[in-house]
Amino acid sequence: MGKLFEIVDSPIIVQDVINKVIDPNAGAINTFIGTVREMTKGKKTLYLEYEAYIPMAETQLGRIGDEIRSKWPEAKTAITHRIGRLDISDIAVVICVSTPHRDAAFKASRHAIERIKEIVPIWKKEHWENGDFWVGNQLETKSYPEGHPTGGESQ
Amino acid sequence: MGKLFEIVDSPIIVQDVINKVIDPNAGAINTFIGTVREMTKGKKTLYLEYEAYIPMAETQLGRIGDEIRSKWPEAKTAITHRIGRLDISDIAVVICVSTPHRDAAFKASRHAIERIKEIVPIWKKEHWENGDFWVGNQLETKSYPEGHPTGGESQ
Amino acid sequence: MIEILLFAGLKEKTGQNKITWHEGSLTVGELKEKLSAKVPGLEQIDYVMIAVNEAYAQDDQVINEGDVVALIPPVSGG
Amino acid sequence: MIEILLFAGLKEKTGQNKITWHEGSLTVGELKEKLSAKVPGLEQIDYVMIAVNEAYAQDDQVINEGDVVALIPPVSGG
Repeated sequence: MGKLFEIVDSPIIVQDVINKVIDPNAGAINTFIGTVREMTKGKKTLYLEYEAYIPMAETQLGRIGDEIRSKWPEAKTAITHRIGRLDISDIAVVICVSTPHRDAAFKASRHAIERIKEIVPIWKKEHWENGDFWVGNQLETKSYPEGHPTGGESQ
Repeated sequence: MGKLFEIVDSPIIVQDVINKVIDPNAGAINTFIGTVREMTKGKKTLYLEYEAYIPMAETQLGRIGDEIRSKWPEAKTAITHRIGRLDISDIAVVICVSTPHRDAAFKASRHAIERIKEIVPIWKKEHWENGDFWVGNQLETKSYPEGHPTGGESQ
Repeated sequence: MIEILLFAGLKEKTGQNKITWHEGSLTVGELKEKLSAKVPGLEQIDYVMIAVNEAYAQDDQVINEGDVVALIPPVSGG
Repeated sequence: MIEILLFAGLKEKTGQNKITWHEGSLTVGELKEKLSAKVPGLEQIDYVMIAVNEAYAQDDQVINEGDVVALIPPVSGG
């Protein structure tokens, strides 16, 4: 089955992640799949490269699972993120949340993807026709005045 | 590949539905999976039976796809609903929506499941330990004073 | 002649999955009244929607020879 | 001795994926100042978070012998 919160370097099988959250008391499973998009603001991506600080990334994914459990105690969450080179339409991340009722599944899944973008040490390098850059880094427009991402960090 | 909007009487393979919406310009796919829950308000479900007015149900699912397209023009939607006898944890419905960015994928997928419960002629019969009933029917608490479900019916 | 399809609880209550109706043209509202009066199991038809040729119909819509009508009790898919 | 791990753009800028630091105990804030002053490519370290033993750390946290520090530039997973 693999771990509930996992960084992998090979293609993600969506069903494998879904299987981790199937539960007789779940009536709803929300799955968010992040894929590699070809065009962004008129620029063509050739491929992406993802890198992670693997042990900490898995810990932080687990923390997101804990956050979800504290808001929706009956939720079961599994998240797999892929690293390495990804081509157009490849799957970068799969989030699955099962809950008894659908509202919580949607909200928890949304919470997970937002938090991944805030607190999980994974980086994406875009390879364009005219070069490459580390997203969220080269531009250096995003800073953390408090020295760490906000929202639940010190809980 | 099958149709984008489909009623089937055999198990649904989630990946088959996802494959219908994969697109090089999609960066996000939201998948909602409705499964058969064992316990509802302390009562134990043994199994469910779904029935559909198949041609109209497929038309109405397609209409939901149209609604999504009119709100989120870049969205691609596929919905498969299963009918017949379903046991605990079996998948009743799979909704997949791909969009360039995640916000629309979440919202469109949520729109789809809400509308399925309003306008698609599919009925669910719950089989409990002490009997069975057609959900939304036996109690007759839900009525349509205007003779039809509201929200986009006359568009 | 019009065909009237029945599903789910209505099929069980009436013991029929199809009623063949031999009256001439009538409106959806008129059909509902007649079904309610004449067909055992359809007495309480107010909560039922009517589809004509696979599209939801209002009470004032006219049903013509050859149309396929369906009685749609409150749906519960998903 | 503390180990300092570098990733992504910081690894490329410095040409290193690990720096071994031989000073005694110091705070996260002090380490950032020293790295910024001494390591080419880390001049602009303000936008970088620091993790100590795989957990985000505040500037006043003390780093001890044997700790594993990581420089975490703004993340972009998902």
